[in-house]
Amino acid sequence: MKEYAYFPGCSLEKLAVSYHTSALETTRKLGVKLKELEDWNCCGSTTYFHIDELLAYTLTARNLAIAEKTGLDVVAPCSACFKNMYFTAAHMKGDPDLAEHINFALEEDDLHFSGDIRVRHLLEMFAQDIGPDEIKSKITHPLEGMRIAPYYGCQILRPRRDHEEIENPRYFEDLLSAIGATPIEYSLKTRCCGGSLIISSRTAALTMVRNLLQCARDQGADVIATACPMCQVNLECYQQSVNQEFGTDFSIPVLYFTQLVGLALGIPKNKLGIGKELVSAMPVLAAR
Amino acid sequence: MNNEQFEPTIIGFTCNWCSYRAADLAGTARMKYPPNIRLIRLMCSGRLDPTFVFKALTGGADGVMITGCHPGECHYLEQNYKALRRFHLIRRTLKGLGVEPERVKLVWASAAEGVKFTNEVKNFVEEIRALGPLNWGGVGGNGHPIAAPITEEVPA
Amino acid sequence: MSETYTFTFMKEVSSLLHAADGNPFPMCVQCGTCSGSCPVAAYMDYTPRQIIAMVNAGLKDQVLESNTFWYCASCYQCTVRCPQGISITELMYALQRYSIWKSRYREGLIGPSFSEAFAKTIVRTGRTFEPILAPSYIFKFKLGEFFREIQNATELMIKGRLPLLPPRIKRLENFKRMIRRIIPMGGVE
Amino acid sequence: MSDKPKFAMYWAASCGGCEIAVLNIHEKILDVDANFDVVFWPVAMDAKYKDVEAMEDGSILLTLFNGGIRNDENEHIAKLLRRKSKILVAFGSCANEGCIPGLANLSSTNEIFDTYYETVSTDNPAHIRPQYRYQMPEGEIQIPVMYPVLKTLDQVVDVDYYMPGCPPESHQIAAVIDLVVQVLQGKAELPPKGTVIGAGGSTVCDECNRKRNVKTITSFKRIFGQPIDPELCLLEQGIPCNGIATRSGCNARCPTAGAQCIGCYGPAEGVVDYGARLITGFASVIESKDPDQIDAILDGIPDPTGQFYRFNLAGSLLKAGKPAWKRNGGNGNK
Amino acid sequence: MEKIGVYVCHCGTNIAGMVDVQQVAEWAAAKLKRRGVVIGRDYKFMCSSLGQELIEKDIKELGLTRVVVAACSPHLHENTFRTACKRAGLNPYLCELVSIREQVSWVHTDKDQATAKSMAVVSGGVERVNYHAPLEPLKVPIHPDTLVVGGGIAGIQAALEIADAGYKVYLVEREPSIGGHMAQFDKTFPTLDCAACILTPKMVQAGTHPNIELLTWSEIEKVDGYVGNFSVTIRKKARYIKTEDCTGCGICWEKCPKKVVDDVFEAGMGMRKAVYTPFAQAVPKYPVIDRPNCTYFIKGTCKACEKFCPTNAIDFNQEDEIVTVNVGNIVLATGYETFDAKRIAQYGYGRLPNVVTSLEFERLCNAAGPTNGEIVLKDGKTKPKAVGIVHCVGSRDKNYNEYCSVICCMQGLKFAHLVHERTGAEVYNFYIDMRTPFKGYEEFYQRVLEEGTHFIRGKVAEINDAARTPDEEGKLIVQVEDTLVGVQMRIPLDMVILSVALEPRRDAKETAHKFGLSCSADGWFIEKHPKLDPVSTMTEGILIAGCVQGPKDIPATVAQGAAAAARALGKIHAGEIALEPFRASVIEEKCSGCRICNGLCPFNAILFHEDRMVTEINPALCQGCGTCVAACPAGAIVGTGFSNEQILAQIEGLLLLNVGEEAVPA
Repeated sequence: MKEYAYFPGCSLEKLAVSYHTSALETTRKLGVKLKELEDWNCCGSTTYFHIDELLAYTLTARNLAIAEKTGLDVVAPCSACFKNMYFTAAHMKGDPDLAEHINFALEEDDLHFSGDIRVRHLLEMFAQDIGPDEIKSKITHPLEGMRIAPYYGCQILRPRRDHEEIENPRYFEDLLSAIGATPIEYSLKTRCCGGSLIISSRTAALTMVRNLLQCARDQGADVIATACPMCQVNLECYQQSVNQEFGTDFSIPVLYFTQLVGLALGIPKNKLGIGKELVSAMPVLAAR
Repeated sequence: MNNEQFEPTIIGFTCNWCSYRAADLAGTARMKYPPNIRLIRLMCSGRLDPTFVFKALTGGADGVMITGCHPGECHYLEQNYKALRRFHLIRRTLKGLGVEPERVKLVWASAAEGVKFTNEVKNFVEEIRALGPLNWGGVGGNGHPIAAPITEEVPA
Repeated sequence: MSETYTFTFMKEVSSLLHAADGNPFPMCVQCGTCSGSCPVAAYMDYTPRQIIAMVNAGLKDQVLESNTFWYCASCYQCTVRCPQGISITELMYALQRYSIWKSRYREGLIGPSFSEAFAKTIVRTGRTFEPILAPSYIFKFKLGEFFREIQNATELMIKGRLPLLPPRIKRLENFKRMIRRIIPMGGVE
Repeated sequence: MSDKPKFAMYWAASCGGCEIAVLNIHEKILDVDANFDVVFWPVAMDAKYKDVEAMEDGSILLTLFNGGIRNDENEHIAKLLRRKSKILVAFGSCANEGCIPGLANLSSTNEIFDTYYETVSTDNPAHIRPQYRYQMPEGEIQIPVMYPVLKTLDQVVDVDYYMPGCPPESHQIAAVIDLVVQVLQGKAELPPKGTVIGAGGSTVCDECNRKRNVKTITSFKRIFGQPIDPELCLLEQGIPCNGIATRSGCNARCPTAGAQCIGCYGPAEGVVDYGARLITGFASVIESKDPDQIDAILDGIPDPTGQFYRFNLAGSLLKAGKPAWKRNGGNGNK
Repeated sequence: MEKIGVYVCHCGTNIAGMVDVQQVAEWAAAKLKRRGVVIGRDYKFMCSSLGQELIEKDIKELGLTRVVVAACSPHLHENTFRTACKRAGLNPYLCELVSIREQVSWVHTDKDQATAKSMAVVSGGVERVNYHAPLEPLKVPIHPDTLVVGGGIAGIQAALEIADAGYKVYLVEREPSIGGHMAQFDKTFPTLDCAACILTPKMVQAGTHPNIELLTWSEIEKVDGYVGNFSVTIRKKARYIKTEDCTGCGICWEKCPKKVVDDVFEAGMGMRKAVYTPFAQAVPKYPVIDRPNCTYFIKGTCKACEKFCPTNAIDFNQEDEIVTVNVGNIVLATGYETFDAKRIAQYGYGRLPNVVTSLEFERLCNAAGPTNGEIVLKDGKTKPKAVGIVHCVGSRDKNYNEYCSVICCMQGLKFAHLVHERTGAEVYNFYIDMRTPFKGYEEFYQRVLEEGTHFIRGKVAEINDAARTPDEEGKLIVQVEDTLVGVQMRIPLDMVILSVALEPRRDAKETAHKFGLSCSADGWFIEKHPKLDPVSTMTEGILIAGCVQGPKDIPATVAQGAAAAARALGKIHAGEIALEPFRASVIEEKCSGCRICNGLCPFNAILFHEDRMVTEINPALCQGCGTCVAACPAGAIVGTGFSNEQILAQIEGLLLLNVGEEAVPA
C-alpha cells in the first residue's frame, strides 16, 4: 500500500475542511495512505516572503525536516504550500550555505533537513503517481456528461520552468476524463485567480475571478474543479462580490477535484464535505 | 608555506583541436582564471605520455591537468580514449607512491567550452591548494634530500 | 527637473535576493514580457518592467511610492516567461521586504499591514488564523469592505468553515527559538 | 707486486647476487685472475679500506661496483673507488637503478626502522634502536648513517659504464670480461663513456619467440591459476609481462621459461622513465572506452607501483614515494 | 649551443596592459643566456611588417638559429612568424610562438603574476625550441573534384562558382530537388523580387552544368581521408524511378490516388501525391515515390503510376545505391531548420488555427503555394482584417535560443508589406528591437512605416481566444505591454504570424562528427576564425557556407557560398597543399615488434612486417596525433614537431628548472 507524508496546511483545518475530508476518503478508497505530519507549522504562504526570505524558507524547512523523518514522499493539497515546499527543498539542495543556516535554526527543534525528499502536489499524486488508468479501473459512478473546467492555477505549476508542461499541462484533463467527466478546453486554466490579492487589492482580484468564471462559463462549464483551497475560496466565496461588482450572475459551483473523484468512486456526498460550499453544487449533482 | 596562502603551480596539457581552442576562446572572451596554470599544447590528448606527467610532478608542479576533446568528438576519432586509460593507470600508480591521485585531473572541453575550461581551471587550482604543496621536486633531478644524521628521529 | 543615475538602490535590492534563483534584474532588456503577462498590470501605477528600469536607474522614491510590488499576485507568470531568466516575482518580494524594513510605503495600502499581521500570527502561534486576520487590518480601512468580509465570514461560519479558536503548534517554544536564530524578534513581534 | 692491471669489485646496498653471478662465469673467472691483479673484493678476499686509500688515484683499471647508496659508508667507498679507478662500472640493477633495496624509497626511514625493529619477527621489548654515535668508556663508536632514500651509483659519483640485470646474465659478464681483455691486448676499442654494456638496445620481446598479435587486453591475470598457452605472448593472455619495455640482453629468460618478465634489465636505450613506458604500454591496449570498465580491468594489476617500478624506483624520474620525502615522513615512532 | 632570439609582443595594450613586456624581454635575455638566448626584444606589434623585419634582421645580423615569439595564439600568427624566419633563411620550424595574450594577459588580472607567468611561458618556449628540428612541410596533392553538401542557395552558389571555373562538383541534396528554403519563399527582402524568379535559373544552371553531378534524394554515409584526398560514401536513396527514362511529364503524380500532407516543402500547408516532385520547377525534374505513403508499398496493389507512365520509368524494385566519390575539398552547406513554435505554448500555435509560422506564411503568400498567394484565414476564404507579426519567437530568449536569428526583423517588415499590399489589413509588428543593418534595409523599414504598419515595442506575452469584450469575440487576442507607453494592451487580431527562430539541423551534431568538425554550444558549426576565416574550419579541406555556420540572410549566404568556392578553387589551382610535417616514424633497430602500437591508429597508418617482426608507419596516412609515439613501450616511435625532448624541455622551462628561483618576482 503506497504511503505519503501528508502536509494539510492551515486552510484545510477549517476553511477547506471538505478538501481535507474528501482527500482522506478518496485516497483510502484508492488504497493510498496519507500520514499527517506531526506538529506541522504554517508554510508562510507567499506573504512571508514580504517579511523575510530566509525565515520564509525556514518555516517550510521545518515541515520538510519533519516529513523527511518519515522517509516518505511528502504531498501537499494546497498549491501555495506545495510551491513553498518544492522550492525550499530545491534551494536548500542547490545552496549549501542556505541549508547550513536554516539547519542551524532547525536544531532548536531537534530537526535537520538533508534535502532528499520528493515533494508532490495532491493533484500530481492522483493524476501522475496513481494515474488515470488505475483510477478509471476503480470508479463505479462515472460523472458522465458533467462538463468540468479543470483549474490548475499558478503555484502548482510555476515557477518551475519546464515550459511545454507549465504553459499547457494536460494531466488534470486526463484525470477528469478518467472519472467519466468531460473536461472543457478554456485558455485561462493556468491563469491566476488573484487569491493573494483579495485582501490587499480587491478590485484587481475580483476582476481576475470574473475573467476566469467568464471564460469557464463561455466554454460551457457546469463545475470548476480546483486543486487549491485559496483558488477554491476565491472563485467560490467571491462570486457574490463579483456579481455585485460587475452586475454579472455567476453561480458556478467550485469543487475540489478530490470531491469529484470521490463521487465517481461512489463515496457518499456528505463524506466528501459536499454541502459546505457557498455556491451550491446540488443542482449539478442532483442526478447523482 | 608561511601565513600567506599557498599558490600551486599547475601544468596543463591541451589538445590542439578542442581544449587549446577552448583556452583561446576563454582568452578572446576575456574570461578570468588564476595564473597558476601553465599550458602545453599537444596535437591530441592521445599524445600524452605518462612521462610528461611524472616529469611535471617531480619537477615542481603541484598538479597536472590533462584536457582533450569530449569522448566521441576526438579530432583523431578516438585517441582521447587512450588518454583516458593512461590517466586511470597514472592515478593508481601515484596512489601506490603515496601521492594524492587527485593531483592529476582529466577534463574534456570542446572548442566552444571556454566557460567550462575557465571553471575547471578555477576549481582545480582550489582543489590543489587544498591538497597543499607537493615538493616532489625535493628529490627531483639529482638533488636528493640532504643526508643528515637523523638521530633525533631514532631515540633509544 | 532632470534626474541623474545612482546605483546604490539597485545594489541594496540585489542584496535582498540571496536565495532567489534566476539572473539578476540588471540583465533586463526591457522587452515587457513580464508586464504583458502580468494579470494585475492594469492596476499597477508602474508595470513590473518599468519598476525594474526604475530600480536600475536608482529612482528609489518613485519605486517605494508605487503600488506595483504590493499588487503582485505571486502567480510567477512573468518569472517563467522572462527571456532573460530573471525572477521578477522574487524581485517584487524583495521590494516588499525593503519597503517594510524601511517602513516606507504609500499611505492607504493594505498589503504591508496585512503581511505583518499574517506574519505575526504565524510566529506567535505557528499557524494562521483567518478571523483575526480580517479585522486586524480592515478596521484601518473602508467600512464597506469590512462588511463585505463579514458577509462572507458569517456564511463561512455557518458552513463551519471558519475556526473559532486560534490553532497552535505543540512545540511553540522550540519554534520561537528557531525563528530567533533567523531574525531578531523585534522585526515582527 | 705484479704489474697486471688492477681489478676491484665492491658491494654496497645489495644482496650479493652480483658476486655470485661473477663467479658463475665458470672457467672465465680464471681469465680475470690471469689478466688482472685483484686488489679489492670484500666478498672474495680480505682487504682494508685504508689499503685502498693508500693506492694511487686512478691506479685501479676496472671496478665493478654493485649495490645502491643507502648510507654514508656506501657513499664514502663509492667516492673512494671513483677516485682510485680508471673505469667505474655500475654493475647490476642496484647500482644502476636501485633495484629491490630501492623499493625502500616508498617508505620513510621511521617506517623502515619500525618494520625492522618493532615487528613480530624482532624481540625488542625495550624498543632499542642503534645509535649512529655512542659513547663507550673506550671512546665514541659509530655506525654508518642511514640516508632517507637509497640512491643509485651515478647519483653520487660519475659512472663510466652501466651493466644492468639482477643479476647481470653470466654470459654477458663473460662477454664484457672478454672485451676488456681484448682492449688490454689492443684488439678492441672501449665503447663511449656512459654506454650500457652487457645488454641489447631493444626490449625483451626482441629475444622472446612467443607468437604475437595485435594486442587488446580485456583483463589482467596472475601467472598462476589458469592454463598458459606456451606459444602465445604472455601479455596477450592478460599476464602483465614487462618484456615490452624491458631492455633486451637476457635472452628473454623468464618469458621463455613461462614466467612474465619483471623488468630487471631496466628501460630500453634512451627511455626517460621505465615505469611510464609500461603504464602507457599496458593502458594503450586496454579494450574499453568506459571509465568504470577500465577501472575494473586495472584492478587486475593490484600493485601498479610494484609492477612498474620494482627494480628502478630509485633510478627513475620518481626516485621515491611521498613518505620518503615529505616532512617528518611516516608516522614517526610512538 | 643554439643562438636564440626572444621577441615579446605588446599587441598594443592587449598584452602590454597586463604584462610588463619589457621586463619579460630583459629577463629572458639575462636569465636565459645559459639556455642560448642572445637577444630579447619587446615591440608594439610583432606581427606588423616592422616587427617581422626586426626578427629577420636579427637572424641575418646576429646569426640566430632559433626564434621564440611571445605574442598571441599560434592559431593566429604561427605562420606569420614562420614565414618571417623563412624569408631570413631560417627554417620556419625553428620558430616557436608562445601565447601570452589568450593565455595570460586576457585571462589574468594581476600584472605581477601575469608578468611572472609570461616569463615561465617564454622559458618554456626557449627550452622547447632548443630541440626543434628543421622540417619541410608535407606536400599533398589536391584532388580536383569537390563535394558540396546541401542544395540550398549556399550550396548551389558554391557549386556553380567551382563548376564555372572548370572543375567537377558533386552536389548532394537530401530532398528530391535542390533549392532549399529559398525555393519556398515568395518575395525576398529588401528588393521584393520573387525568390523563384532569381533562384530557379540558378537551379537549372546547376542541374544542366556539365561539371556538376547532382545527387539529390541522397545522403552522406561516411567520410574517409584528409584534405586533398577525401573519399566519401553516399547513399542514393531509391527513387523507384528510372531517371534515365523519366521525362518528368508529371502523369504519374496526376494519376497517383494517394494524397499526402506536404510537411517539408509546403510546411504542412498543402498536399502532394505519394509520387511527387516537391514543386513545379524542381531540379532534377523527375519525381520520387514516397515509400511509406505509397499504396502499392503498403497494400501491394495500385501501381497507377506504373500503368500510366508513358516511358515505363517506374521501377518498384529499385534499391538504395551506395556510391563512393573521391574529392579534394568539401563544402558543407546544410542550412537550418525552423524553431518548433509549439514549444511556446502560450502563443497557442497548433491550438489556435490562425496562428501561423513565418515559413507557413511564406507558402501562404506564395503565388505557387496552396492558396495561390491569397492571404486568407484557415477557412480558406476570409481575408484577415488585422494581422500581427511577432518577432523573436524562440530567439533572444534564454528559455529557447539565446542568439538573434538575424532575419526576423526584415522578414517581419516584408510580411507587413505583403499583408498590407494584398489585404489592406491593419498590420502590427511586435518587436523587442528593430535591427535593420545592411544595404537598403533601413530604407525598407522606412517604406513599411510609411505604409502605416503599427510598430509595437514589446515581446508578446501570450496569444489566446478568451474574449472579455464583445469586439474580442472570435478573435485572436494578443496580450503585450506596449513598453513605450508602459501599458498592457490586448489587441484583437484575425491572424498572427510567428517569426520563428532559425535553428541548427536536428542532426547537426552527427554531421559535424561525420566530417570531423565541432559545433558551438548552440549547435552551429564552428568556423576557423569568426572574423578572418568564416568559411574555413579547423579541419583542413572542409569548408562551410550559409546558415550551417549561423543564422544569416540570402545575400550573406550567397557571399559565403562564393567565398567557400574561392577557397576550394585556390587549393585546386595550387594542385597541392603544404601540411604540417608532424608525423610519427619507427626507429627500426629499437622496435622489438611487441605490437603494442598496432591497434592504436584509427587511420590505419601502422603496419606490421611479420617477416622482420618490426612495425612501420605510413607517413601518407599518419595524421600526426602522436598517440603511438606516446604508447611505444620501447621508445622506438618518434614524432616530429612534438618530440619527447621538445615537450620534456618545455616542462622544465615552464617550471623554471633551469633558472634560479629569484628569476620570478613574487
